[in-house]
Parts: sequence; C-alpha cells; structure tokens
Amino acid sequence: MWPIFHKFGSPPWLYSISGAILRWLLPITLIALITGAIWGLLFTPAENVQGNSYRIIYIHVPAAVVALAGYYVMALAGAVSLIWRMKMADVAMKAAAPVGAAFTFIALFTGAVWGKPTWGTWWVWDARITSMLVLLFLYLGVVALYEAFDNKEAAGKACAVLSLVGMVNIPIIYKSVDWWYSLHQGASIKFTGETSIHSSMLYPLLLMIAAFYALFTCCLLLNMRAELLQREQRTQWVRKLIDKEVVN
Amino acid sequence: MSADSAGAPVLAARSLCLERGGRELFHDLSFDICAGQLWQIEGANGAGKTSLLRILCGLSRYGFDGQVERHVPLLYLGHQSALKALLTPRENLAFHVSGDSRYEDEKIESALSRVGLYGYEDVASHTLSAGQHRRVNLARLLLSDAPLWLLDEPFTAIDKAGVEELEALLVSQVAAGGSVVMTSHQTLNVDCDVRFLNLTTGLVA
Amino acid sequence: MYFDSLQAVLHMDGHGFYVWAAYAVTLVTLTATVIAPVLRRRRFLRQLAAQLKRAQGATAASARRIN
Amino acid sequence: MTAPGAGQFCMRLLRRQLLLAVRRPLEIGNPLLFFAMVVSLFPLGLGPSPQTLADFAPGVLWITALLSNLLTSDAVFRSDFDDGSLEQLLLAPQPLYLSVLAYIGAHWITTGLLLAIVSPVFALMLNLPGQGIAALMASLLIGTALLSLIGGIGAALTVGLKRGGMLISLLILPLYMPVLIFGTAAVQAAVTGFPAGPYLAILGAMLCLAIALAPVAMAAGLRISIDA
Repeated sequence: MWPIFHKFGSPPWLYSISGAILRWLLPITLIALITGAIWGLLFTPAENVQGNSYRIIYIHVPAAVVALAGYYVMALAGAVSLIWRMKMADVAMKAAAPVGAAFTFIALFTGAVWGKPTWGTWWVWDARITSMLVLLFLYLGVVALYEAFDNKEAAGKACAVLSLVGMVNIPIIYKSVDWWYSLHQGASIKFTGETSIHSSMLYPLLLMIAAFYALFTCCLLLNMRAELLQREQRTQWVRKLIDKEVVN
Repeated sequence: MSADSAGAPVLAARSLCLERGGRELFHDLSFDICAGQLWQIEGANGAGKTSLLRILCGLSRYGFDGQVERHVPLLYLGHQSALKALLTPRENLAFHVSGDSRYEDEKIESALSRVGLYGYEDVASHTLSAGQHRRVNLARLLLSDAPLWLLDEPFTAIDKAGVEELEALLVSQVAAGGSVVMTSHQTLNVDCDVRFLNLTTGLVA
Repeated sequence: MYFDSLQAVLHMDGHGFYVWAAYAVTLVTLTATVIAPVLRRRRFLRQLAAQLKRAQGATAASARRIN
Repeated sequence: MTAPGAGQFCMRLLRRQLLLAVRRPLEIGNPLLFFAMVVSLFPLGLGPSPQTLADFAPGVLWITALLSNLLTSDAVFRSDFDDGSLEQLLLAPQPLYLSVLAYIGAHWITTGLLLAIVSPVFALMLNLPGQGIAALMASLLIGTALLSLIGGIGAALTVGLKRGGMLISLLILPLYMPVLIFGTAAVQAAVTGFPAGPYLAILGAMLCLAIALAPVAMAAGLRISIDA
C-alpha cells in the first residue's frame, strides 16, 4: 500500500497518470452525458403527475448527489493532507472546492426551475433545498478562505480544517433544517417520482448519476493538473514539460 | 567551555532546508546546540534568520524540510513584544501566556527594577516606549528558568546600558549551563565563546 | 422517441421553457467548469515558457533582480 | 520551578482575558449596544403592532444575538496575534486545547452571558409573552456559548489575514444555523405553551460536541495562522 501512497505523493507521476486517465475518461464521460441527456429528454415517457417538467430530474438529482459526495471527497482529502502532510491531498482538496460549488449551484438552479411548474414557486424553504444552499455557502467559504491566504501552503491547511469542520456540521445542519422544516411545514410538498420511479425512467437517471460522477472526477483532475503546475513551477519536471508542450 | 564537554544537545537541527519564494534560503543545515553554548545566527536581511529561529522553536511546522529535536523547555522572544498595552508590566509578567509558572510579586518587582523599570511596575504598558517594552521582556529572561533561550534581534530598540545588561544576562545564562541562540547584526561583547552560524555563507563556526 | 415533432420537443406540453432552461444553464456551468482549468493550465504554461525564455536571455539581469 | 498545570494556566488565561476586557469597557458595551439598536430597528421595519412584534420576537432576538456575537468573534485572537502573544501561547507547554477554551470562555462571559442577562428587557420591548422569557434566557445562555465556540474556529482560521472581518462571517454563518433553529424553537415552544426543555437539551448536546471538537479545530487553525 505504501509504495502507491508514495506515488500519489509524487507530482510528476500524478500529472502524467492524470493526463493518461483524462485522455479516455473525458470522451467516455461526454458520450455518457450526451446519451443520458438525450435518453432522458426525448425517449422516456412523461411522468403521470408532473408531466414533462420531471425531465429536469436527470440533471438535478445527479448534480445534488455528486455535490454532496464532492464535499466528502474534499474533506477527506483535507484530512489526509493534515494527518499525513501529503501535499497532493492538499492539491486535490483545493481542486474539489470550485467544482463542488459548481455542481451545488446546478442542483440549486435546476431545483428552482423544477419547482416553478411543479409547486408554482421558484423557491421553497424546503429542508433539502435549504441544506443544499448551506452546502453552497460551505463550498464558497472554502474557496474564499483559500484565496484570502497569500501563503498557499497555509491556505491549503486552513481550508482542510474548515472542510473538516464543515463535514462534521453537514449532518447536523441537514438534520436540524429537516426538523425545522417539518415543524413549519404548511402545505405538504413532497418530492415525487423517487419512491415509485418506473424503470424506463430509472435507467437514464442511473446513467446520468454515473456520468456526473465521472465528470466530477474529470474536473477534479483537470483542476489538480493546473494547480500542480503552478505549485511545482520551479521544479525540473515542469521545466521539461514546458519544452515538450509549448514548443509543439 | 567547549562543545565536547557539553554533553547531550538541548536542540538538534537535522538537514534543514528552506525555500521561500523560489529562493533557497538554506540547504542541508545541521547543527547541535548543547548546554552552555551561545550561538549567534548571522546573515544579510532576508537570509532567513527569523525563519530559522521560528523553525527551531516550533512555530513553523511545515514549509521546510528536515527535523528539529527539542529536548528542553525553551523561551522564545520574537520581534513582537507580546505585551498587552492595557496591562501593566507587572500584570504582563504575572499573566504571561507563555505558560511559565506564576512568579511571586517580589520576584517580578526585583526583575523589573533590575531592567530599569523601577517605578513603572503599575503604569499601563501603552505609556511605555518601545525600548521599555523590550526591557519588560528582558525581565522575562531574568524570571524564566528555561535552559534554552531563542532570541530574535534582542538588541533592537535597547539603549547602550541595556545592551550591556543583556550581554551580562547572556553570559550568566551560559555560565549556569543554559544555552542561547540569537540573531543579531551586532558584534557581541561577551567573555564567553560565541559560535556563529552564517546563513549567507552557510558556515558554522 | 416519446415526442412526435420538434415542436413538441421544444414545447413539452408547456414545460419546455423550464426543462430547456435547466439544461442550458447546466450545460453552460459544466462547460465553464471543464474549460476553466484547461485554460488556466494553458495560460500558465505559456507564461512560464515566456518567463524561462526571458531568464535565458538575461541570466545576469534576472539574477540581479532576484537579489 | 516547574510549569503550572493546565487547569491553573487556564484560569490564569481566563483572568487575563477578563481583566483585558474590563480595562476596555467599550468592547464589552459595543455588542450590547449593537443588540439594543438592531432590536429597535425591527419595529420600524415590521410596524409597531404588538401582535406582529410578538410573533417575530423569538427570531428577531435570536438573529440579533447571533449577529452581535458574530461581530465580536473576529476579535477573540486578533489583538494577541498582532502583539505576538499568540506565538508565546503556542509555545506554552500546556495543551493548546484548554488554552483556547479559556479564551472562548472569556469571550462568552463578556458577550453571550451579558447578552442573555439583558435580553429580557428587549424581549419585553418586543412584546414577547412573559412565559417565553425564561426559555429565551436559557437558550441564549447555552446558544451563545456554542456561537462563541464556532466563531472561535473562524477567528482562528482568519486571524492571520488582514481582511478577515468579512470572510469570517462567510465561514461561520452556515455553521450558526442549527443553533439559530433550536434557539428560536425553544423560545417559540415556551411561548405557545409547550416545554422548551427538549430544545434546550439539543442545544446542550450540540454544546458538548462543540466543546469536544471546536478547540481541536481552533488549535489547528491558530498553528496554521501563526505559520502563514
């Protein structure tokens, strides 16, 4: 296990392996996304209650799932960077924050657009939407804290602490918001479709969830590569890389 | 007193490397600081003297390579005086945050009068001058029984008499078997061996 | 295919605006998320290459600047 | 002479922080003044109808308390960072975990505790029904301690930054939300005649968790800030 761990700690290795992964993962992801979107938009039947507006589910649910998972990826990377002082974990954590924020934004926006035809309002202070909003704030907090530090190594550590604090708090926030909403709930609004989703609707959804996970990985790797270069700009391997990549 | 007779090191630096802003400040720096030694770290501005001292005392924990082993309690005086303007010198010493034991009142009084702050014990520190702030910190040196002192530019803002006093303090600390590591541009006028660590040339002498 | 015509696809029984708006914004956001690091990496590489070229041209000058 | 035990050192820090606060009474008065002024803004915005005010009172009082706590939390470590005391604290042989607890304790005593004590006056001004006042005080007592602990994390992470003031609110406001929810819920329950105990118990549980974990994060944050 340790040799692999050490390899992950080596920037040039990570840079080249991530490049190799991206070369096939990115096309596959794009194909999966396009297939899933076309399948969900054009080839699935309309939902009984919501009609065609439910088709937003094919981006809303995957974005929400991946946004939440992304926070845990970020916090775990932060923990690794704090405990084992692994610089590459730092890079991964920093790279995850803006990507996670983008996915959270998508989940929020599509949720709002979905809410208008379904509930007749753009925004409901529903437990899930509210905690998604909090998640966006947490992501933005990490991004803002990172940008505020001049010393990027300190920035990485500080963000790692913050993301761990956030990870402890996410379940608490979610539970308390959930409880708060059930206390104040006036008209009962429930997400439909999830409990009794038809398999013809389910398969494209699963495909989209997988594709979004893959896309998150791609974005994470792309961000890490950019960050790696910047951090390692004075090292020999980056110099060599420049000769190779820029001359061409 | 020589290094050979001094026994086990109180502080050991092992292959320290530090890079700041793309420039290597020092590379593969190893040395042992033993009891009864006085070390002066030299170097041009920006040579990394303060950075090295912060690494040695443990305030810098990452961003450098190498290990530091600390074997004894230490006392660190940085650029900042760590004095609260709203507290009097007496309170500043009595409530000091560095975790020393609580000093008795008489001890604080005698220390303050020894550093020339007799009569200033109970005025708010913000009325004191920068040099007097440094002198309160000298009183900390008098009170402390830490075997290792790490002093960052201790002579700044101190008048001639104060410099002599501080030099006498350093000598007595070394004579009592303690050790001192300090950064300074000044030539020390002390009658004990001074070891030099020049960060610009990388020489240990 | 569930819909009969392009018209029906765009209209989606009155929900077309919402569905297509959601997909469009998602597309834009995701594209930006993917493109941003690629651009950043490319810009950085170019910058660094230029910097190296300059350093090679004037080693002495750059040495003076650092000091 | 040996270094004092952790408990003794903690008490010394607590005394030091309280003494510093007493020496600058304006710092103690400011959050209270802020609380009073913001509370008096709400009737202007919501209208003077006693019923409206009474309905909104629990939320208004809690949000105002939260904001005034937020404003002061930036200063917990700031002056110690500026004059170098923080470096000395980090080098102290006593566990930093307990030392930061002492700082937070002093902060709570000079802000949250006082706020909880004066809150009934403002509760009456906002026409909060009498049966809610005890719950308000109790929830503020527990809740502001929680807020101070959470705010301390933000303060520790941003103390090394020159423009930390605005950033700290972005970092810690999301974490304040559960406290706000259960704090207002306790008051609302008491007003409507339900027991406030369960909500206070939840606040207490969160406080226990925060006491256990927040100092760890604060200590790590301070070490990072000092190192930056």
